[in-house]
Amino acid sequence: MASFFYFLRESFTGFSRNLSTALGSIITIFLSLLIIGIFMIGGYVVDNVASSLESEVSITAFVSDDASEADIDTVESYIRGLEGVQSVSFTTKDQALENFRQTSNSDIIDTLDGQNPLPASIDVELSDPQMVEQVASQIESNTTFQQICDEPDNPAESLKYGQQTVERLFTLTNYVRYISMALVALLIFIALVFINNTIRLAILARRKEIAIMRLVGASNGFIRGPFLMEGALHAVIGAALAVGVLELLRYLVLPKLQTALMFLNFDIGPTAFLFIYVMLAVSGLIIGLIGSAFAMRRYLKV
Amino acid sequence: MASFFYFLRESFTGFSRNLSTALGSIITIFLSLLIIGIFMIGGYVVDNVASSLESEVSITAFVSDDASEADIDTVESYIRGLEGVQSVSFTTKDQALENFRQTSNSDIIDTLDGQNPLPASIDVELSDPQMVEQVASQIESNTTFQQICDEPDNPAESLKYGQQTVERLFTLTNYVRYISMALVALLIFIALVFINNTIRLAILARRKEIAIMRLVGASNGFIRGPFLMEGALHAVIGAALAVGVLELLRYLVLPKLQTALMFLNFDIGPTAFLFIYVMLAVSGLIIGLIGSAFAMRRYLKV
Amino acid sequence: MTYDMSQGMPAYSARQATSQLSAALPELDIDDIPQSYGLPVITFDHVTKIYPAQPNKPALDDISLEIFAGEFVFLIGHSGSGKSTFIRMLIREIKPTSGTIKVADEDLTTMRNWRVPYLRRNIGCVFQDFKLLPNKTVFENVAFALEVIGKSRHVIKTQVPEVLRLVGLQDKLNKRPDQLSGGEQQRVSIARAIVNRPPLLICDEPTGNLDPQTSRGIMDLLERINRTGTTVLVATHDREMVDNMRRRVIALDRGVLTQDRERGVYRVNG
Amino acid sequence: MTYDMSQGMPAYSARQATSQLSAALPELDIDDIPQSYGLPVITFDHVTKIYPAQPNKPALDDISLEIFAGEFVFLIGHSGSGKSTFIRMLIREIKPTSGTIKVADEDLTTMRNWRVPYLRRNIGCVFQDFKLLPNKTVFENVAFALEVIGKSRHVIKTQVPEVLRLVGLQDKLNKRPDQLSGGEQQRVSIARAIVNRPPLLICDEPTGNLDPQTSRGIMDLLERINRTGTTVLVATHDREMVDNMRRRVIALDRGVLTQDRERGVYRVNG
Ligand SMILES: Nc1ncnc2c1ncn2[C@@H]1O[C@H](COP(=O)(O)OP(=O)(O)OP(=O)(O)O)[C@@H](O)[C@H]1O
Ligand SMILES: Nc1ncnc2c1ncn2[C@@H]1O[C@H](COP(=O)(O)OP(=O)(O)OP(=O)(O)O)[C@@H](O)[C@H]1O
Ligand SMILES: [Mg+2]
Ligand SMILES: [Mg+2]
Repeated sequence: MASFFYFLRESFTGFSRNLSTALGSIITIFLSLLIIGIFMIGGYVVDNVASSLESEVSITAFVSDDASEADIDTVESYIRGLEGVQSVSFTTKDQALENFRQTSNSDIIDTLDGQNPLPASIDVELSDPQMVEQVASQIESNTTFQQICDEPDNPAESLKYGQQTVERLFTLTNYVRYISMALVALLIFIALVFINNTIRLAILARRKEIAIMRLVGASNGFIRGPFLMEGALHAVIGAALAVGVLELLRYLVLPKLQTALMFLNFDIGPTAFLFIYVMLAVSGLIIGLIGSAFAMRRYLKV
Repeated sequence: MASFFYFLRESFTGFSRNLSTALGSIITIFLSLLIIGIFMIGGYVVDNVASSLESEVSITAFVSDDASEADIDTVESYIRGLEGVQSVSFTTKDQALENFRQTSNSDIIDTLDGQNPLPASIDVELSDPQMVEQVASQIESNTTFQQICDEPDNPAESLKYGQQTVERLFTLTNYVRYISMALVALLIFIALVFINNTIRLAILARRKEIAIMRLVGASNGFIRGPFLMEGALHAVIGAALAVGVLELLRYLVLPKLQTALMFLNFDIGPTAFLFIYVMLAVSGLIIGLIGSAFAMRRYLKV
Repeated sequence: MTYDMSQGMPAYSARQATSQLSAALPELDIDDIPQSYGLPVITFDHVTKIYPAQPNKPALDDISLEIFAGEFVFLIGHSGSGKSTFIRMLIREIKPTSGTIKVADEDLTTMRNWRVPYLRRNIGCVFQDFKLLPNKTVFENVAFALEVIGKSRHVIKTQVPEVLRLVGLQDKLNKRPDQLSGGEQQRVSIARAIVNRPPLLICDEPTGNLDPQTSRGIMDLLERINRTGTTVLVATHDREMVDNMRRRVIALDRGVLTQDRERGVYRVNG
Repeated sequence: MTYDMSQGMPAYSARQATSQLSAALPELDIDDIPQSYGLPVITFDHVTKIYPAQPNKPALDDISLEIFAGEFVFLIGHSGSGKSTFIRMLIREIKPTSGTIKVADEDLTTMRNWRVPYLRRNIGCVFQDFKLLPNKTVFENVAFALEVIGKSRHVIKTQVPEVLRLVGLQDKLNKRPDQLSGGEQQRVSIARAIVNRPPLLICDEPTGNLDPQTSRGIMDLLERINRTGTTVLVATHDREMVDNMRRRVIALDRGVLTQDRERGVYRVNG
């Protein structure tokens, strides 16, 4: 324990003596962690977007104009009981026309002369978008639904859930995830290389010092101590700086981005941020320690 | 000129003697340039997507069912003569219905019982999407068009070009551009800091050497020469490695990405790649040279 | 002579310094002047050292000798004759190409790497090129040798200034090596070597950068340390010193042992 | 004496070496033994140097003296008395705190920074700590002093081996400094200082790591170089050498000039 304090003291004095080297490695760690942090936040945003896209996957079950309310209620409660279903709602013919009018900008509605060709529908929101096919086939096999559905000859035709769209969406969001994961991994790797390089150079600059310590009878552990401490100190300072800048980004830049880019969801919870920060601190520390230890190895062969 | 060769020779021997330092700075430069390169390619992809979105901006001029072919031809050739117009085509009522059937997945068509409420239209593709409003108002003020348009009372109503969509699209693509530019700038800055750090540390490790050279009567230029040469050599090697990896990415990874992500346009021309590579080489060189020169300054105060 | 002792050489009376050091030095009585027939501390047995960079000219060639506990030995020889190589093998900075070296019955050629620091802590060594830590002050450089063996801060705070006073550097405690003259650096190196009272003291050219008067002071110090039972080996070119002190002299010439005699003088060839 | 000259000291006959060097040295005739009343090469005018790290004890205190072209001067003094400080000011490694220093009529205190390299090329300097480039071989270290002044590769290829032979290192051309003994490093430093035949040669402790025989050889060499008209200033602790050669001796004591006499001996206090 005494030597722990020796190491701590040494690393602080080493710090102030080799200020420019120290600054160099702190800046490297800081920037590396900053990039990683930004990309982790970016990853959360992509994830948000992907899951909001996925959550838009819903099933619409068209109901014939002359279905009785009782039957509709039966079907609705049946669907509500299915696994993977989040909520069920009913859209009347009028609402359907109104929705269509709003989402489509073609003039076709104007040409209908008061007719309403659109059927009423039961709208099913799914809690797990991946279960869409299963839920759809269960609805389809429900006998009451088969009676009240818009096209009784072929109940499957009355169920719309855009199989293709769903599949495309999944491949898309998965791809986006993979690419951003690959990018984050690449950046983490690059940051590791940078930090390792920096530490190696810093230790290279002090190889003579290390050699002298060894000649005076210092054991490898004793020599390694202050250097490891110094690496850890740099990592902690670098991580603190990175967290500070990320906090600034979080409170100053993210809100602006959010108002500007309404279609992206920058709403990342505080636990996510905490997770990111802890990750940064821990990985910075690990990188600093392992980097120092590794870089020193070749100067400690006795 | 003789000293140029001296510098070259020195930088090569310096290279082989300080192999691990040299490798460190080469790897740093290589990875920095690689990141910058990847982000420049990403920038091109984003740009492609943005401009393909923008190029989808077109004007549709609805024509009344009883317009004569001669009038339509007159209007078409008038529009063709307008500034900012790329091409003009005609969509008949049947084609319009077919298009609608394909793009809309609602059942509304089936309910029309053979009616076709959709008007025919003249479709105008724009060469400069930003001129959409100007072209639209010119079409609107054309007298022949005012006669044959779908709603003669209010010709403007017969012109569809989604003002809102256009504006949103522009803000979106501009935002994407700004953000990716900011990201690239940040990464370039970070790469600069890394490279500068690396060079600074490498020179720090040799500060004693520099001091001795000065004491023996070497002028600053003479000392700087080999170091600059060495910096340049590292930069060139790093840039070459980065270009090599980017070429690999270009021929091995991009095609796969393209087939996987159909909706993105990875079609970047060879001149664009050439531009990226030249940029990388030049910036690597500038960074290496300026970094070395800058890092050496404080050891050359006499 | 008007020379003020506190500048050129430490301000101590022989009596005073001896009593200070004796409290610190190995467990031999001061009056017990050692005899050469003690235990062998250093044994060289047909030791040859050939540097890879210079394969056809051995730096040391088939050296066999014994140095006994309590001896004071001079190692002389021309420039490049292998004196520093001899010393570097004793602290296992390098290993012999063939032959065996023993220090206090431990065979250095088979010694495990992790034991080397413990060997070095028992050998005080003054290096020809000083080998001071450039980022530490004089005090810290000397203290380092004590920190390494885990001495408490209290011990360090008392012993380091004392030993620095012995070599005449009491007013340079807080200077860094590059703020010292050559001779001052050399004396820091000497202080570091003796501060933890090693049973074996090896000095490579300890007075090469010192004026005759300071040299004599250092030599007196080494002699007194020797008188407390410490074995002392000094590689030197200082003819005056060797001739005056009349101790055992080992001479090397181009790696070959040419002379080894009690009460010798500075003469390289037998 | 069976000692082989080619090892300890260069294998040259005085005659031969002189003619080799003379071809290389400044334009004075060899027989023209210089007189002390030549032009002043070095002028110290009330020079004081106070290091910032040691503000209340001047390293040099109000030194005034002149050294003339062709002189051979010893600079002596205890360890820490300011000899190296004196020398470091001559090559403008440091500036005096007050007073003026002139070298060959150029005022070093007002000299522009960019001119300093040109000053240093006219001063051969043997540093107390050698200051060899660790990444270059012996040959390259010496060649560097010629490359710096723009000598052709042909000149370098002939002069460097010659000067290395003069200091007895003909078979160490391709070694790096850490593969040399202390004395060999010192001789590389000497070779580098004399290879470009500077009109002023300054040696800080040039024989501190050399045995008496090699020292004598180096001193003979310096004397011969001096005889060709080069002004030589040697800071040393080697009493034997100073006493034997009987040249002008300047003594410093704690930064104060205590003695300056023609044909002096090693004695610090006037
Ligand atoms: N950079 C410095 N900062 C502070 N003090 C210094 C510095 N360099 C030297 N000194 C001090 O100045 C004094 C003179 O030093 P100098 O190196 O000139 O002595 P010297 O005569 O060469 O001694 P030696 O014979 O031991 O080499 C010494 O006391 C030394 O501690
Ligand atoms: N690392 C090395 N590689 C190759 N040769 C070396 C190495 N170290 C020393 N030598 C050579 O071995 C010989 C003996 O060197 P050593 O340092 O032992 O001499 P020394 O007696 O200490 O000389 P000095 O009195 O000049 O210090 C020299 O010729 C030297 O050039
Ligand atoms: Mg030696
Ligand atoms: Mg000195």
